[in-house]
Amino acid sequence: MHFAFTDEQEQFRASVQRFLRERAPITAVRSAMETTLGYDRTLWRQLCDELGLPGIQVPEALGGQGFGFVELCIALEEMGRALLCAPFFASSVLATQALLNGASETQQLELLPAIASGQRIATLAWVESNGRWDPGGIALTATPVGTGYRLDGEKKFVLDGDHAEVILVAARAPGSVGAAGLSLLLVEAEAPGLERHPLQTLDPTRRQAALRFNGVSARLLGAAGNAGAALALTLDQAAVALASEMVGGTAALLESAVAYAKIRMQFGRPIGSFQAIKHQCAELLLAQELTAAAARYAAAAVAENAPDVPALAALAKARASDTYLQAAVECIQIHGGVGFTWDHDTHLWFKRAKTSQVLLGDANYHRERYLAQLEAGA
Amino acid sequence: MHFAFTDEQEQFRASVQRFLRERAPITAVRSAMETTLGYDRTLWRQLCDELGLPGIQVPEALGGQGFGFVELCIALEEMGRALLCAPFFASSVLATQALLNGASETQQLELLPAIASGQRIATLAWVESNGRWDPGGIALTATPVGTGYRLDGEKKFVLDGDHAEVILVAARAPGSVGAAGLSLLLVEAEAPGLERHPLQTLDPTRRQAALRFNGVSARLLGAAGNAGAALALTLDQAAVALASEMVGGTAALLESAVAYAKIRMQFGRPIGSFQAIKHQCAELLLAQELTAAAARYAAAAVAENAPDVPALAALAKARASDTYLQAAVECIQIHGGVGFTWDHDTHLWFKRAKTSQVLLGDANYHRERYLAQLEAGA
Amino acid sequence: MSQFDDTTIRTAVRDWLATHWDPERGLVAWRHLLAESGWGVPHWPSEWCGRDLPVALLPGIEAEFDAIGAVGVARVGIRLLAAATLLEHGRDEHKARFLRRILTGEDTWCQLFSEPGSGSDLAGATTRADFDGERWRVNGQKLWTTSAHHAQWGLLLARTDWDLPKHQGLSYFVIDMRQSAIQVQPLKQMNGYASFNQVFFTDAEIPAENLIGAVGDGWKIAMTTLAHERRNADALKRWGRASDRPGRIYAEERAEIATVMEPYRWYPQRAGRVDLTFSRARETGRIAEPALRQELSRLLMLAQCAEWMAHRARHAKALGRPEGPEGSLGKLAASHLARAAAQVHTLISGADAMLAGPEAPLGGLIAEILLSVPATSIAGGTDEIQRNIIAERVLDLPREPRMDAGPFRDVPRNPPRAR
Amino acid sequence: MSQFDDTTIRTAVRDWLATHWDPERGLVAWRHLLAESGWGVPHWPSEWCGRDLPVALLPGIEAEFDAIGAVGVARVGIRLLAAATLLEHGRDEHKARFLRRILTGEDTWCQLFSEPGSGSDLAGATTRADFDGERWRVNGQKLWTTSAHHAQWGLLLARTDWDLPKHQGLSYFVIDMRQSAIQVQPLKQMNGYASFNQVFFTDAEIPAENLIGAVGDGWKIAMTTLAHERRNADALKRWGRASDRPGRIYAEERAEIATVMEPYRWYPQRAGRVDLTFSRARETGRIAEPALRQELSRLLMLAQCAEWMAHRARHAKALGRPEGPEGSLGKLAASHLARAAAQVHTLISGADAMLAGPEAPLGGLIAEILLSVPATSIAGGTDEIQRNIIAERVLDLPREPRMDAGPFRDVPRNPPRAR
Repeated sequence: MHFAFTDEQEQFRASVQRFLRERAPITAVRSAMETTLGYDRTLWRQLCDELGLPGIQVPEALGGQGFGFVELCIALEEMGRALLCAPFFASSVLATQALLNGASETQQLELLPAIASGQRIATLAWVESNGRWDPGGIALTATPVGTGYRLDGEKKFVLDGDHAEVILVAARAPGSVGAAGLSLLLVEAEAPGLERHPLQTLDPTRRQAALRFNGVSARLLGAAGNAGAALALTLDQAAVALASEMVGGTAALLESAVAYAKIRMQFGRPIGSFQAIKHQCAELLLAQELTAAAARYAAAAVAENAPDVPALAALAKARASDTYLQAAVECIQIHGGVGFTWDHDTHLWFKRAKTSQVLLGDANYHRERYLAQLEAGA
Repeated sequence: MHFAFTDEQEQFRASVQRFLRERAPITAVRSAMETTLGYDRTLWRQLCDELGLPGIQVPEALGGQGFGFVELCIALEEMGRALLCAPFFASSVLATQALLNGASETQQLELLPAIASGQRIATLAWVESNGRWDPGGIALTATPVGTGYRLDGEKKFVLDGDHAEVILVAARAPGSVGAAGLSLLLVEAEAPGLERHPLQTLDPTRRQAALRFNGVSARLLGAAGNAGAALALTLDQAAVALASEMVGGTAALLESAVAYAKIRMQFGRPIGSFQAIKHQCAELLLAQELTAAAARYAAAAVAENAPDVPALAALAKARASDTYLQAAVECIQIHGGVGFTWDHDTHLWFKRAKTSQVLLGDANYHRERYLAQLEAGA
Repeated sequence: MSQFDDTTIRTAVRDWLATHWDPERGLVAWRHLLAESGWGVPHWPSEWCGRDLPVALLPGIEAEFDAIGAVGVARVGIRLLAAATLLEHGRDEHKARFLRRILTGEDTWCQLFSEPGSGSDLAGATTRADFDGERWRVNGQKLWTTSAHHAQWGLLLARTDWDLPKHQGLSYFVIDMRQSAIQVQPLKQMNGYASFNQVFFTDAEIPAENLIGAVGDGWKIAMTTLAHERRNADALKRWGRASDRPGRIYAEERAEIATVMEPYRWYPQRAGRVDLTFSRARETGRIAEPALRQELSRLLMLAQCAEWMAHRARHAKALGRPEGPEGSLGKLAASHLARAAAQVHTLISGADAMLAGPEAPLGGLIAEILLSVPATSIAGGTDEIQRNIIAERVLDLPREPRMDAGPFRDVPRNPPRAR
Repeated sequence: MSQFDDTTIRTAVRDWLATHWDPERGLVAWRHLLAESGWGVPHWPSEWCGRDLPVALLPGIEAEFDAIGAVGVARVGIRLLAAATLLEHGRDEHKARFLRRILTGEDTWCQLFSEPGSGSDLAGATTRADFDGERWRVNGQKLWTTSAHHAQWGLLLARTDWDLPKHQGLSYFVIDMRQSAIQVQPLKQMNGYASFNQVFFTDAEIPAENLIGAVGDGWKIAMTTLAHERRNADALKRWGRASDRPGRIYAEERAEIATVMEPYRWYPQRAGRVDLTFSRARETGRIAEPALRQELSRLLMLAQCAEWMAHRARHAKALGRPEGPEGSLGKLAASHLARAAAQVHTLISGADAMLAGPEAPLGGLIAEILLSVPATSIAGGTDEIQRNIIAERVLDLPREPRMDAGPFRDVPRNPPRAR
């Protein structure tokens, strides 16, 4: 397991960072989040054509860049730092990993190239109104009809679910319970009986939708009733990916707080010379270093298919949930009144932090999971 | 419900404080804690004869001072502040309240005067090796034998149990479970079959003992099998009393930390001029004010037999567990290296704080109880 | 018995109300009557719309008003701070000119103290007022100014001497907000509300007679205003209780209250809405989750303690004991509560915490809480400032070395912000 | 290939050991051999018991020693800091006089830096050394001096000029601890151990030649010592691994290690013993308690992250990148860990947490943890100092205004403590 990035990885990070700084500054984020679509198609095409990011971890044979999960997470750190407003997480993390984990080779060959090239936007719909993040909470049913399936039920909190063109749906065989009987199915965006309803989100930079399935025709991916493990793995990988994005967001907040503390004068001194501010920043840096170490170790574990990915994913996400929010709260606090204004940018990261805190499960959920994993392994 | 002490109560507090400052300074505590008996008999007699403290809340008809529970708690705050090393809590809180709550009037008339005058030291034995603070954890059995009872089993963490002359024992009818079937019984210290074994405690100022009952003869107090409610009430009252003592201890630690921060010079400034220290002290004062408010409100509720005593006791004890320990940890921290030395006094309060944190149940236990009470009441 | 006897006074006011009260009268006209009679602010001096009565008699008088639903003088907003400040520091001509129209509600006021460059450090204000021999000319920028867009008058703290230490170089003015040299811009917050304004001054004018106190008295007088602001913070919770009775005067009062209260609509959410946590936890079934139970219990305990602490402080004050430290302690406790409540609301809402708007939990109220709570530890003095106050004024810990003691001209400070 | 080739060197040391190693030899005699041959400290200069070899070759050489169980030079305790300091700042006569007896273990050393009045502020030392024309006379008091009761030599930081700013008025000496003008008293800690000493100087003498560096260089030289102390802190965990093989030399080494390691016996408990929490939680059945589960999980995550952070820092260093902030960050993380571990141990132990001694949980080990953890956030630089270091040196936040910049004579400081 490696503990520091290679020079090649650092160069890759620098190129992503440069790209995002130039093409997706926070002013661009503000414009994009206020559009109907929710992101900037031109920027998305540049992201695909110039950096090939949407398929970075996808094998070249499947139309991707053939890099690993670690590189994906490096890109996500930078996207988190820049607060990128795009369907990357839905399409290139959730849907892509679900296909890599759960679809047959033929299906991957058919579906992934368009997603990896960024041509088609995909998403994964698994959570429902009950808000349960674990696959056991799925109630939507997939009933066999001829060679296909019929989906009945609803999904909620579907990232970019209002505009994604490919929707992967986690469903269960009627009568099944828990992790058994789950299947992964493909639904086209225009399928009859599918109602998509955008949700108003706290974080305007990450769209979500509620989906209603009224006898929607769907195509099975992988083996029927056997998607439980693939789905669980996908969610663990997604948790690591999200934690990486959150580490990047935390870095942006910490930098912003420290930079302001250096120049803001009160009582004839920069406020950063007061221990109250100094020590808060020092503790925040510590929290961030610890969490970054966790996210990076977990990313390497995913890349190596390590057996402790579930524990490491829980650890990284739990820490990131706490640390990102801490950074957001304290960055506002250090900025004082101006940090609470709309025109100041901190609230945009705050809203992402608040949402990321619960997305894929909050810290309590993952702490419980982590300990259960340790118990199972001990 | 009152929110501030009356002038009379403040005068009473002042007199107890003056007495303890003069007769039981910390040097006296250090001497007493190193004796075999564990306290200073002369001081105890003065406490009884000059202030009548041991029976302060006991009605005059039963040999006490006839003050209320609020006055008891004021005295306990001062004892906590002075770190009094004496069997007061065991005898005048636990045993006295158990008798007031659970013994018949005749039994009270017979037993309380000697205890209220401080002539005889009593204690209450209810916890066992399983460490459960709730009466449901009691396993020791009381089997009827003629007009009396035979006790078989063990008790642990019995305050001053190695030297108390009167031992009140909570026992259960063979075969009973939970809060049902519990009785309160009286055992004389010299009863055959009773083995008393002093425990080595973290806090040298509060003795504890393990007791083994091998067919010990005991006398029933109150009604047989009906002591569950009286015992529960006694433990709630004891929790409020202990919280009061802890509030006093916290005050002593806070004063000590603040006083040192004012005079200790580092880098050409008193350390109390650094925000790191200042803000720590400010937060500690806040925690203390909040906890003191809880303890005092709860004491008044006990005095008035309010129905929400269980909830208030849980609240006061949970807050006191956290606040006292916070004060102890931070008082050491602010004193730096010297605060970690044996010759410095802070560790004596630290050890009391650490012990009080779990005595009668830790904060988690009482937080759970509090919420359960709210649910039951809502 | 003297005329100050409670019963006598209550009879007097009851008689007066019986003669004069009429819910179909216009609000302003009625309040002019109140001002003339002295019954609107009976504890004020009799030459300034009052009756020289002791404050202790106010509750009885108010009870008489309440009994028949009689409307009182304009009691909401910054105008009260203006009145208190003018009563204490204004000259007779100021009182004659401003007080009555404050009571009638004809004038609204705003407070021009905070600046982009001076938040915690209010005395570091750099908005300047220069006397040109005839009038004062004001240049600079103020911030966080509630109601500036509809106020007639502003209470302005401005620097009049740059060579004195910072607290000594400030003066206090009443400024006419209705001049083109003053521009008011709303300031949107992260929770979507725009409760405050930025105010820009470009050679705005103040006649010489609008200086309050002497040149250089600004800081001292501003402290009077702020003391009343703190005192009134509690009262805010009771504001806005407009009567729903029929009658012209009630309709007018409701409109007045709606205007003045508009900026404060989100304040309950800012405090974290602890009151909603227990019921929400039960309704959602989340109360069964052990980790949430601990957090919820801790929060409810803290809320209960904070309430007792406040009661205890008030009770001690009622017993005539010194006020004590409860101001900053209470404010700091409120900060802890708000943050902990936001966390508990998040835990309770789970995935739903990601939503806002009508489909979100409680129609978006939870989202509003999450986005409003960060203001609690900043507005009205940051947590850091509260901890300093507690440490220095309650615990008597030594102050930090001052870096801003010399002439203000030489004190390092923030550059002016680009507009 | 040159003589610095790893294989060549390993062959050379293997041959030398084959000829000279004998486990029945006396420890000191063997180490004299090592010192003469240069194989004990091969990276030291060849004129001072070394062989001028690059540090990179050390692991290979150590592996040869380990392979046959050959004992090395005295590697534990303050003497290593003394050696490192003397090598860098000592004159040849100092090196000749002290280095060899450090390596052989004949001399033990102690470090006399901290004082009752200067803890965090080490440069505020007030122990004075005055030159009487012939020798230095030392008066004052030092604190937290490990091994002072058996050390031959002390590394002393003392003030030699009171008119210079504090960092410039200090000088660095080697002082002979075996003189009656020095009194050593053990200092008992709250956990019952007495690992440190207080050292009192009453006209203690130092010959002129025992000044290290120039007068006024004390602070700079002390920084060298402390840098090595920090570097060796990690090594402490590996110290004391005495071999249990039979043979006279092993017995002597075991005795040496026991003496030097004695003060550090409670250090593992000071760190909170996270390693015991999970197993204890399972054994006691408390792992079923939901509130504990959260705390335990949080703790184990923190411990895991702290380990990774340390790994990552070491790995980056190995790749030749700058050392970075890990020193103070790691120390601060250790503080958080220790405190959280003490809390978890308390929750796990429940009522048993009130006990100490043989009948207490783990034979009193848990009690020892609870009473030792408070030292973690103080010893070796308080948490507050670590946060300052991180803020100022890593985040580059501005320093606080200094109140101790002038002549030390005028700097406010603590009065001398009564003995």
